[in-house]
Amino acid sequence: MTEKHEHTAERHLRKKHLMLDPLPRGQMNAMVMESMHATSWKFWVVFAVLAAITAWGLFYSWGVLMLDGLGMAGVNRPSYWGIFLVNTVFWIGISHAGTFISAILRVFKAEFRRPFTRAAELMTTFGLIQAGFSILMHMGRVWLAYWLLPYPNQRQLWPNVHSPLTWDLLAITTYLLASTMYLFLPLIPDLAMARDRSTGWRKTFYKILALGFRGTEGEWTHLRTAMNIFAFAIIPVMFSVHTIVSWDFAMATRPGWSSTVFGPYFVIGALHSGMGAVVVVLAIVRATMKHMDYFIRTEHFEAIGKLMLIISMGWGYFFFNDYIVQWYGGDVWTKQLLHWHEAGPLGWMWFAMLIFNVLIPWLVLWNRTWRSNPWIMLTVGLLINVGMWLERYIIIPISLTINRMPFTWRMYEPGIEIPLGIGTLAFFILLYLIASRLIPLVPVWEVQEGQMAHSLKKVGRETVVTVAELE
Amino acid sequence: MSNTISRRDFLKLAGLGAATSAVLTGCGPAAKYVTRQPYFDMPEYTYHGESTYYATTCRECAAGCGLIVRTFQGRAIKVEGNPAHPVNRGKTCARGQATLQGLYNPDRIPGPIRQGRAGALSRQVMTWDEALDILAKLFQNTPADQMAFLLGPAPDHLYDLVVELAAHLGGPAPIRFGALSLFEGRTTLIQAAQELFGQAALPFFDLASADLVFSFGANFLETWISPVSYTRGLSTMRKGRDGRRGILVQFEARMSQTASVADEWIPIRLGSEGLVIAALARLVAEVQGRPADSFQEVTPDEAATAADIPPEMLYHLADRLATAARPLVLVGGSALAHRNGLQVAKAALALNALLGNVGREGGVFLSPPAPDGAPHSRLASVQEMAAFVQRLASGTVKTLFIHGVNPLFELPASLGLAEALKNVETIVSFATFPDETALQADYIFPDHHGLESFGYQRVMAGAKEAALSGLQPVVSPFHDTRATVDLLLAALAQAGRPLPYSDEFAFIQSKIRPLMTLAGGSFTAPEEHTFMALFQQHGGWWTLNDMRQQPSSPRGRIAVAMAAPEDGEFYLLPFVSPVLGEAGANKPWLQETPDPTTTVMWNTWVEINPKTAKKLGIKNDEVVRLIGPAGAIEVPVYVYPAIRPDTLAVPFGQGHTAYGRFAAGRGANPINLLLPILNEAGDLAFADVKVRLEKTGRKYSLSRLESRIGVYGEGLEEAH
Amino acid sequence: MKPIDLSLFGAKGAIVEAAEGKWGMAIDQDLCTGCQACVVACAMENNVPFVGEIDAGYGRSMHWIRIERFWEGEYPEIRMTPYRPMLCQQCGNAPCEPVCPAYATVHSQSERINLQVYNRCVGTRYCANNCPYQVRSFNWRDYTDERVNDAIATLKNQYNPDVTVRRRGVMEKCTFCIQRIHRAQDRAKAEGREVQDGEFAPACAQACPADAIVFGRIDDLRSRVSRLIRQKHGVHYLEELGTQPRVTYLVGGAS
Amino acid sequence: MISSVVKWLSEPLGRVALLIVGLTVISGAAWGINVLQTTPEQPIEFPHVRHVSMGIPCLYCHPGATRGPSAGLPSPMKCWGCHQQMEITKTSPLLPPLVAAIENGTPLRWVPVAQVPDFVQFNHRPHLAAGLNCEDCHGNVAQMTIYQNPQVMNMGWCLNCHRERSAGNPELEKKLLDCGTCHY
Amino acid sequence: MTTSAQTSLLAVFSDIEPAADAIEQLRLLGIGDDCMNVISGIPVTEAMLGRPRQWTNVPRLALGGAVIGFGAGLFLAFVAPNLYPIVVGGRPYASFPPAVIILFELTMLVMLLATFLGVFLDSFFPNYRPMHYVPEISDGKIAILIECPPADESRMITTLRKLGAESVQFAEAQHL
Repeated sequence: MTEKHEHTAERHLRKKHLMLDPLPRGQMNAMVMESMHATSWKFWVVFAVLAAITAWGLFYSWGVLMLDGLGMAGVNRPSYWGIFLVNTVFWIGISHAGTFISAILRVFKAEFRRPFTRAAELMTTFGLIQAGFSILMHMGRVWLAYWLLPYPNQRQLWPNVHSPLTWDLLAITTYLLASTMYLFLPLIPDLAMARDRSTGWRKTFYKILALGFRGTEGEWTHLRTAMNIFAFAIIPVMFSVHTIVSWDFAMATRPGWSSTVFGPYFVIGALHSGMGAVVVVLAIVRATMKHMDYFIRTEHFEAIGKLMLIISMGWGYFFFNDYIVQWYGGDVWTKQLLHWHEAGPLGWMWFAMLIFNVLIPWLVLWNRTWRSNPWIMLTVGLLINVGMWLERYIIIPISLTINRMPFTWRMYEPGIEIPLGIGTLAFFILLYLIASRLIPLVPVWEVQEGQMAHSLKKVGRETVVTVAELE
Repeated sequence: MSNTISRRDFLKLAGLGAATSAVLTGCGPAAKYVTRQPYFDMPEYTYHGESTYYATTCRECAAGCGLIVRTFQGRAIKVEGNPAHPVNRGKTCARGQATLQGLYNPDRIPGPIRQGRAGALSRQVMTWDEALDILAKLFQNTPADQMAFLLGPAPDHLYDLVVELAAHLGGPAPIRFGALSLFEGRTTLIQAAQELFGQAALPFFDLASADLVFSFGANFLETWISPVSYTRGLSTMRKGRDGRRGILVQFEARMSQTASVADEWIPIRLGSEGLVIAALARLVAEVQGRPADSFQEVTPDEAATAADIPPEMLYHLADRLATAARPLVLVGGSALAHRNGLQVAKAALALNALLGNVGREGGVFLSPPAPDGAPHSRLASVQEMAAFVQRLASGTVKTLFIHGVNPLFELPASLGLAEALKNVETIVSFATFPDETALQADYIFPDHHGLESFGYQRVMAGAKEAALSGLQPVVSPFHDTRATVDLLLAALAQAGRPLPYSDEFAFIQSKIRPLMTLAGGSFTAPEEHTFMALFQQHGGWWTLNDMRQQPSSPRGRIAVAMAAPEDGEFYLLPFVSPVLGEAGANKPWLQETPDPTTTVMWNTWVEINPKTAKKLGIKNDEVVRLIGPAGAIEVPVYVYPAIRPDTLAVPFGQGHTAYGRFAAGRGANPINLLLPILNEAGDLAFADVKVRLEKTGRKYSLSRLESRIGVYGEGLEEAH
Repeated sequence: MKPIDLSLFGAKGAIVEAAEGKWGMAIDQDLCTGCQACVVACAMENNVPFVGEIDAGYGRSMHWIRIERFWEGEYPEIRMTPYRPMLCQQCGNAPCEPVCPAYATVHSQSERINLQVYNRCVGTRYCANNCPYQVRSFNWRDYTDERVNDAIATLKNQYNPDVTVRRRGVMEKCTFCIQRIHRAQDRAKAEGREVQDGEFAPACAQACPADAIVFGRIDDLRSRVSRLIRQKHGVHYLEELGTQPRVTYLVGGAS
Repeated sequence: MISSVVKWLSEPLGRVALLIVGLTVISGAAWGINVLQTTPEQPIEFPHVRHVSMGIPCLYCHPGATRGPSAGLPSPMKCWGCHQQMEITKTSPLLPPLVAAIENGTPLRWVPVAQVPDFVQFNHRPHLAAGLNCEDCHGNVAQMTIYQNPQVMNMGWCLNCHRERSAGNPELEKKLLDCGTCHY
Repeated sequence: MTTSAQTSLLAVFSDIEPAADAIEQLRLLGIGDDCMNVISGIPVTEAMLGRPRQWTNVPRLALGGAVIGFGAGLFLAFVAPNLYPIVVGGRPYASFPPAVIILFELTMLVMLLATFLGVFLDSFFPNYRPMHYVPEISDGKIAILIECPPADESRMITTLRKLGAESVQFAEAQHL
């Protein structure tokens, strides 16, 4: 009886936890390789559609925008910034998830991270690319964007170190490079694995990318050390990026923007949308790619769900913190702005933001069964992303309507931003699609390492999971 | 484009070449490289990269403001006011500033055209020799009494020549018309002065020295008679004398730009102006303890009821008027545009007389005479225009020459001009722009733009000094145009009936010559060439002392009553757009300059009181149909918080069907709502109209500079 | 011991520079009649393009100076606030300047006004966002390109050669007619004298029929403008933001 | 496929192909730069050297430099002032365009060479007033036939001179290094 | 380290335990630690195998990068603004608060770049020359690469087999 019970408990644990359900490495390798190779006609249909949307929405529309000027977009006086900046902040926010999962969770040795660090890091890099596109689209004369880089030139001019945009440029560049490198380092062993198992052009491709990695002691040591340095160093970089993004707003002398709490408020908002996006990606990857249900299990959704709940609470806290200070301050313009947020023609956005970002996560995520369900998590993740996009929309074009010159107050109506925004989204998914066929989405060696470290232990009558600290 | 070198050496300017656009500099099309075509011979007084300044006179309206135009390598760059000029003292209005957009307007008529009354500008270009032949034949073959000239308010030298020409040929005198004079009530004012003081001159209201001004309907800061001069007057008044700031009280059914600047705006009902003036006069007389015979029949309470203001207000206003040191009552515009407009004007002048300010500083004068002694030519009233249209319709006019006016746009359609023109055998237009009337001509022989022309303009009102303002070309003609005076002289010579002038310049010289002998002028010169040169250099000739005429003591009876228009829902108040005037619609920058009170750009609107709009369930930007006695127009609504609930107001200036790409097909023309109902002086009673309003269910978003949410103080709701 | 202020490291002349002005303007709102002459004069002088009905109605008009007015009350107790010409205030401590990453809007140290260097502008529009007066206008389209706006083909003949014509994607704003400042100074220097008070004026002040706009040296106590701005009823709008505007509005009339 | 191309490139023939492509690109770039730098074709191949050697001062033909922004290019009438009295006018193979211009009353379309972009508000007068000579910026024109810029006239070039001339004079530094001095 | 006279053997083990045992035995057989190399599909620490600690330059390079980045930051924040002093908004040409941000970002940027490059430098990446390798390693096997004199070959092979090696082969350098 007890034995049987124990056995069930153990089986249950093994079924639930990837780390307790090891497969031989070779088999896992084969599964991951197969997930990359198994490409049905549906994939190509989706690929073609996305490629078409990207070509039209992103590149063609951008060409039009550059040729005809920003009048094609909906920006005007006083909403000089519009959806381009909304999208920039949104994509940078999304990109925070990757670092959060692979760096913070790595530092704190949260074992559930192992199978999906790569998927999250890819989001970081691809999200930052979209953010970069979005901010370049926003520029009136994008062909001169290189003037913002610090390099010696005959004009003898350097970028203005007082401008939050210069800080932004430095921070985003740092973050993009760092997160790309951080994506690449743990990928090297997996590329070597893929190299050993491919033929034809893929072999060449992996061979070049794997750089000749074999897995010697020295290589592993250098890699591990570097990854450790990255894991610790990229966390402050990540925080700095979104803080600086928030300073683009907080440094301005505008009602509603000039807020000291904007830094952490933006960071937590970024994590909020990032985690939402991770969940969406995981649910889709799990449902569409072969063998992924082995690697990505309900435990992962459950764990991320918990994180999302905490982050949602944190977001609510910071939102309220920002709100009440502004509300209490009694500045006449800020009062008008808050009134405009809630009771203006786009007041529904404000309420939708609160419902999506706070109400729905709080209602759903407390329940273990619900948050273990990928489809429920997918929905919540999507809603959170919508909510966070609306938050940025409220902060940028809606808040820009109200300034200290009431004679200029005017609503913002998006124009070519919409195809361009759709284009960035399509390009993001497209990049992900391509990556899913070229890059092992699951870091197999990390999973194997985790499986080695996990074992079951009996404490009294109960079977519990133990983890050995291998490093 | 023309490479013709002008006649006089000092005007030998470069033709205009094509632009070299800068490549990828980011800031091109390079302004300074617009003209790269070099000089053949460098004109005297011109240096590379340096500007040359020419004095001339603004021809955007008939006020005659002096301009100094900055030119640069043969192009006019900027219009500035002539600081010495008595009318504007270095200042300009928005329309004057935008003259250059007329000069370089893309829709100018490029050369003589066989128009053939086509609906659009014909492409049948002809040569000037052919044009001359046609004109000469017309002069030869048309009996003088079957020839008619219709001229605009500017320029005066052309008018003088045509007067001589008509006399020379033995035909009727030319007729002059301008929409502004229609809206100003000019004829009525002159008539009132004639009846009251016995002198047919335009009253001159000395705003600058007054300390309390009651203004009835006169939009003197916008387009009325001489707006720059009156604005200067208001400014001086406001700055105050002995530290006492003058007060302006405006009586108008709608808050016009002038009313918005006023210290008080009193929204009296349209048509009650005469009663209010009379009641004020009676009360003032009572306060001063003098008899006010003319005004005994008016009871202040009745007047207040008619005007829809509290009676106490009237008493209080009268009190202030009676006790003010230098009160002034100003009347014009919509106050005179009633059937009893002449009586209103007379009442106002009489009230001034009662206040003892006629001929006194800060009071009412009569405008200075022209320095050359020529009588000021009066523009035709609508009555005279109606008679003229009758003449055209009867077919007795075989040849009609039109210059400087666009009557098809400026006159109410109900006058039947369009039909009447069909009975004219040949119409020759000298229009610079393809306006509605020009398109109905058989030939267009375009005149130069004002900045390319010689000429002069008599300053009728707006300056204390008697002034003859001079025009000279500041650039060589941009298109293949020809001065109408030159053309007429040449045609007469070819027709074998020459006038004794070799060309336009000689004609002008002959007219300027008498000034040389006058004393007290702004300059003197011993011989003619120097005098002419100085005349052009100074931008005209004017006396240095005050030449305003003292009116004699008033006489005659005044009987005012409430003007009563026929039935309709709302009073209609058409007003001239302060920015566009009557002919600014083809200048893109004027189109984009916001109306001062509503900030609307590029269109026509109808102003409706918020309460009325709410009652009718009409919102901003809803297109409504206004149905007047003579027609209907469709215009978007502007809910205007400062208009009487029983009144609708529509600006005049848009609604062109031609007149270039910026004007055509834009907005609506309220003048077409009106029947030719006149006041006793023959001016159009345009404010004696009631209209009905119908919803169309369509919307048209008016372009406004102002915010739709931010200008009504606290609260963010869309205004009312 | 000297206190250390890290935030003012290397401050040198910059702080003093902000406090002192050179050119300034007084706008008497009591005299302003809202006639828009300044608006058109400015556009003519500075090659400001027109944008057409739709763009103008969508807040894209390029006026460097706009005349604001507000409403108070309801009919019949309705009152229009005095017309308020709003143009670049040439702040001593301009919020638009530090936020530009490209140094495209900087403070002129010789003229003490706020410069916009068109050719350096990359169009981030941060300055316009950060301008509390909302007086910067952006070239949303190629309004000055005759391929876009065919009317320019002839209208460009009136372009002022002293002012750069801007293309799409560039921010612009009132310059206090710096080309006129330079011209006057250059002429005065050639003649070996100082620029006289009232010798020149920006296009708006020159045109203003009501004489409501007065321009001159505010560091010269005898100049007309500095006498005007020392009057009691002079205000600086949004002064509380520490912008140190160089445009003083005279509110409420002389007496 | 890719690997075979890469492999082919490492073979002798492939290397030759690489070399050819590289040379084409470099020579194309060189040609482009050369085109940008060469003097444009002028209506008359004007020998500056001849005129300067006769002792004609620069300001005789380019008098605007002392007065205002632009030095100016001479009009045909100015040339004719001297040339109508000279025998060479009839004989020189260079001069028929001038004679034609005079006869037809058409201007000579000189192509400006020493140009700054539209957004640079350059003014000759203050430079001359500050004691600069023409050759300080325009090089030794006495040695040139058709004028050529002796250096690239870019912002760094302007700034270096402005820096040198204002060094040690804070007031002048403010003026000469101010963005608003040239850009507005 | 190796001479051409020596031959290379590649012994593949399926797990850490036998590999560690083998290393111990080989050491007893007189093979120095520097004649052995472990190639594995997962990071197996030196301690697990009883191998001496590996030397890595990555932290030092990172530090060097940080210093360079900090220097670049100092230049950008304090030197560059004084090269062409421009007043914006009444602020000093250079001041500390923005400098903090610039210093931080540039320090981090160059440090992380240096770390990344450090991996390349220390590991001789990229390296596409033929190397001793068997693809099974990425299936989780642990391979020991032994350099030994040709004379010891056969003894080695038997010993390794005895110690649980799945296969022992003469390692031929091959294209990966």
